[in-house]
Amino acid sequence: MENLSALDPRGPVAEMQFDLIMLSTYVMIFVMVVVFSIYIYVLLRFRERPGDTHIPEQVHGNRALEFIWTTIPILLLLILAIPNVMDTFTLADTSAPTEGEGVEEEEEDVLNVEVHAHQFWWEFIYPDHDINAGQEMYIPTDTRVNVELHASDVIHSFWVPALAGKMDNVPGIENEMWFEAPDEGVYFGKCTEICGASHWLMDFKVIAVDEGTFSVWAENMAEPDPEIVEGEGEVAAQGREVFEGNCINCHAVGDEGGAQGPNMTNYGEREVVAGFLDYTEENLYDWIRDPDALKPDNEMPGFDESAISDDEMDALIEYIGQQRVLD
Amino acid sequence: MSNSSTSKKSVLWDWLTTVDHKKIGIMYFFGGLFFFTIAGLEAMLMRIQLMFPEMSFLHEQTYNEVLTMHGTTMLFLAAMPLFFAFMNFVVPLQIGARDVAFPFINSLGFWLFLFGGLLLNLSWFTGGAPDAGWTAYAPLSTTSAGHGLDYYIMGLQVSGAGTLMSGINFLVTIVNMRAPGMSMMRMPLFTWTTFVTSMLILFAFPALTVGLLLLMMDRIFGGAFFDVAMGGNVVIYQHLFWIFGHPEVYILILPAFGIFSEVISTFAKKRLFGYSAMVFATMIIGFLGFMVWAHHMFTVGMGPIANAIFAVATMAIAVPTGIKIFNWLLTLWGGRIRFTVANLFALAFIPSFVMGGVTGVQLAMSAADYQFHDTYFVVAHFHYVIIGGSVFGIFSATFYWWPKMFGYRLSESLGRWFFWLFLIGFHLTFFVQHFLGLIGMPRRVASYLDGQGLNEMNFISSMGAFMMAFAFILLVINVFVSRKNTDDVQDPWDGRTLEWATTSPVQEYNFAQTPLVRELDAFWHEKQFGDGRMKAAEPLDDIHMPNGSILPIIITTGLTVASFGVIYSTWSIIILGLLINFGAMFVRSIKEDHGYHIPVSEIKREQGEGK
Amino acid sequence: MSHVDPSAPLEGKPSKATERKLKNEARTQIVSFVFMIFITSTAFLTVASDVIPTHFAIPFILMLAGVQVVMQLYYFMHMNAKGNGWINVMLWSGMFVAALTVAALTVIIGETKF
Amino acid sequence: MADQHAAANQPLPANPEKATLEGRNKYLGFWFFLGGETVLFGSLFGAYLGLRGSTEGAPGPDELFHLDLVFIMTMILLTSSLTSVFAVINLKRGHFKKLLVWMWATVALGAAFLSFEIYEFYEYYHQGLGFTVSAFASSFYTLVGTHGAHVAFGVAWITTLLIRYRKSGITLSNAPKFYTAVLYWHFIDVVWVFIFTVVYLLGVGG
Repeated sequence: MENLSALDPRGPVAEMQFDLIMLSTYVMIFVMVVVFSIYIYVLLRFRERPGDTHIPEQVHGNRALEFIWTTIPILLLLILAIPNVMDTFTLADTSAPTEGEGVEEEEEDVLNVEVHAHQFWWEFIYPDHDINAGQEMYIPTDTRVNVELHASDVIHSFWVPALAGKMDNVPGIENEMWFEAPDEGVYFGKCTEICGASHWLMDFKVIAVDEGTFSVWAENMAEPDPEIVEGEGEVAAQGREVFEGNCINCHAVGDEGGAQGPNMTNYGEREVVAGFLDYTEENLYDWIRDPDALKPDNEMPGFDESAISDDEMDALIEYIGQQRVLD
Repeated sequence: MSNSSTSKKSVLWDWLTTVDHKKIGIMYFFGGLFFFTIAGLEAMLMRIQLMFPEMSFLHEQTYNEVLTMHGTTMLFLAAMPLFFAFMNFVVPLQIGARDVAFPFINSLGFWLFLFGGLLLNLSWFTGGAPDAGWTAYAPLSTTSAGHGLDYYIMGLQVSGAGTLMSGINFLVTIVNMRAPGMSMMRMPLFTWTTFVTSMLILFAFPALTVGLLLLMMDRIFGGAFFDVAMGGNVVIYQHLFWIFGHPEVYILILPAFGIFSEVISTFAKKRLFGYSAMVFATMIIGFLGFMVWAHHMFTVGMGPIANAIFAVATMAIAVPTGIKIFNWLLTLWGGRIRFTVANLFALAFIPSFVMGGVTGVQLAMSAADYQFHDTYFVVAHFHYVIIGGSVFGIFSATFYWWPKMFGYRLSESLGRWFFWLFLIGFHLTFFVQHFLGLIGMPRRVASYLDGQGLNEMNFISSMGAFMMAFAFILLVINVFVSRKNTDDVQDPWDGRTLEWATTSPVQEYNFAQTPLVRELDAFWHEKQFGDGRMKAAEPLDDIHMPNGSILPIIITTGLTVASFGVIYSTWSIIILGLLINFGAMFVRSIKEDHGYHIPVSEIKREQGEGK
Repeated sequence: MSHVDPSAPLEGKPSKATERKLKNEARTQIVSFVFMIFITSTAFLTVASDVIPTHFAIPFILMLAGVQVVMQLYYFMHMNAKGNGWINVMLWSGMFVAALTVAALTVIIGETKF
Repeated sequence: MADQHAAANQPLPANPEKATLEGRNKYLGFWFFLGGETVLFGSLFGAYLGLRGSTEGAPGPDELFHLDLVFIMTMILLTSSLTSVFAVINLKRGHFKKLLVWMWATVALGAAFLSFEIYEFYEYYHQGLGFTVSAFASSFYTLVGTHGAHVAFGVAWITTLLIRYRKSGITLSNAPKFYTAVLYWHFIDVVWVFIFTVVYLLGVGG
């Protein structure tokens, strides 16, 4: 799939890392060519031939050779070590954008996002915009994003291969990283630290949109249209009631509701349910009925028909589908 | 003092009580092979699950248990014991010793390994195996439900104690028990790597002991080491684990380096090129093994200075490793290379390991590692070094030393089939995994979604795994069908080192007279410049031998019972276990047992038969 | 053929030279002991008396501990005796690894970035 | 074999603990083991130092520690190191009775140390420092407790030796046992020196 590959970098950080990967690959291919050539020559030239009984000369060693194959690798490693050290410092520098290397923004152009990882979903808090978003991280293009990583239960790791290498979400410790997306698009992200049974399903998306769209998104996320929040139309209004009766303790729409589960303000715009299932009414239905069957060990309880009848479920799904902020 | 007349006891009792390093070596071999098979089956389960996207062959929870047990079993219970098998069997012979320094502790070490391993695997039947990966990072490991992680902690604690004892035993054996003339710089390279490996064990395992102890404190006694709410810090566990864990991977590779050095020089019919450089490189690798652990933690947030330092230190390891590779190539250069199965594995090791080594250098680059870390790229890398290095080393040693250990030669033709299938299967399985990692497949995932471009390579990888499994079956068959190849087993490869100067099977006292060592490759030297037999360093005399003992098993049983008590937090069982354990230790310490002597007459008779 | 019986009591006296050496040793041990008591008390007083500023006290008492350990190892445990080369290698290697561990666990556990 | 009993008593070698290969192996192996123990304690020290600030509202070092008590404990352990040194000197002299006396003195001092430590833990517990109350508490008890367990094991070990060999005289087989037990005892003392300094003195003064 597009935008999931570290080999197809879509931003300056991933590019920097891709360049390092390629540099090291070239150096390493050179090493392999040298070793393999000697190897193949030796095996062909010095194999035992039928009837050969000579005793080879018992050579002890050769100091000059030892010196050569100690020195040359050191030089090759220096070629890799120097850019690596420089990049390591560049990547760790989340203080403020530096001049050069395509990064020219002013400090106020930086977008700060706190990433909170949970078993098994992602929460994105935009402290400067008063936004709490679940599973999808909207960012404006061409803006440096400074990310602060947190974890609420076990260790997770935040990885968006096409934009930036990963950094761990460690409980009790605050990590930082940054990246930038010059192009609009959806960039796929995954958790890369084993975090329990549904580790493999802990996917998320970074969605880069143009500056204008982002400000619409940000405004509506912070203060969604009250009509939508209450549910437009009779069915949705009934859905809102179901939502208030069952969901709101953990899930918020706008600023109303708990934060144990992902924020649902823009749920209707999601492409997937639960981070990985195609957004269809059937999938949403299955998910609410029995989340554990789809994503083992996750925190969301199931709601059987005694809790939410099929009719109520239709209303709820209709209501959820209405929760959109971009149109 | 007991009598020398070895009254024939039952075979089973003999093996249960033996303190003979050769028998212990053989038990390590089969113990290791048993766990190797189990861990291999676990690998197959994983590859079946990953053959197609979104498979539900295994439940996610089961998958996590399988992956944890695969890693843990392979490293602690398969690879290390298999090396211990050869170390135990071969090292005393290579240095011309009658036995190891501590035969009793040697036996204790084996039983601790075995019981620890069985204890760990028992978790499958008691409600679920550990599921937090072989690294068992807190807090996933401290909060994991059920008792799986408790089994992990206690199983590794028990077998780790055995490993530490074995390490000390090898160290003292090599320092104190070398035959006259066997200076440190005349020791065969396998003995050298055993020595350095044992040093790594001595200094690495205590860190694991503490790491596991802290996990135990948190899980069982409510400690707060890794409980963030109580002020704990989860990174501490990662440091402790990797301060052990990185030397551990060198514990797994150095003995293989030793084996390849022996095999390559034997089958090239040449002295090892740059012997002293090889010894020096081994020591440097051992030293650097302790300096680089944090490269497993680049993404944990230590900061750029720490990352940069550990990155550069890690890269430095490529230098001594390169020295070794080139010295092996130059050993082959000008030689007369025979392609026996043992040597095929040694030769296949060179390119395979170089490929694992270069990805190691790539991983060492911290900035790029942010992309590699915890993806299938890493999985590919460490399988290239552990299979391409350690496992090839084990197979090479199996074919090389089999005649000495078991008195018959494994079939070369069947062995060749095994080799080629295994080699091709191995590269098929793991080469594609480099790319899987780079295009977005994290490691330790129970499955992957369709439509992300991961399907084809995962399928190829699984096919390769089937080939390896099939190849392994050929090895097992080989063990059974080759049993008639009992001719030419004393020195079938025109060996260079002292173990080939003994009879096959080796007498319980190894050497009737301690040999006098005059050169590196002592036996080769006598074959080239002497009469083909080792000179004796002492007159023929009675030989002192240690008595066997059942106590190691009793001590181990006690510890295992106590471990159960800990797992289920039951004080009565803990106390019962400790009583058995300390009781047996007490008996051991108050019972004077000075072994027995084999009289000259009997030795002469056996030597006569041996001719 | 006769073999040495390890359970037989050892008899007789050590040689004059050994006896002299042991006597000297006993004296050295007592002196070391007194010195160690002195060091420990100094460290104790450094902290207990509160007169010495902290930034000086910490390295000072750590140094005293170091001195005392070396005395234990070399005077009480005879690590410097002849033929103890490997023992020195192993013990100092152990201390080296222990020092690395302590440094890692106090410095790079993520709370402060370096 | 009958002739072995006839082979009567052996003359005293200069270093009876290293007079046989078995003895030399034991001596060397035990030292190597101590090298490993160094890492074990290093790791525990590291964990303690990493967590010692995390008292989380529960009592911390400066509120808890009675330096004078700990100072007495230190003196006891130091003295026991000296008594064990005298034991070794008498081992080499061939003075079996004195060896026993000094070893018993060592055991007694060790037991005294242990009782102080138990009292100390008891005190802290009643001042609100349970094992589970904070990361500091867990790491403190684990470090100091592991040392205490070593002392307890040493006391038990030496006592066993003393009872087992109460009448045997010094032999080639028990000399290395006494010697290694004394090495172990010194090592315990070495570790305590660090605990005294790093945990207690720095806890109060640092």
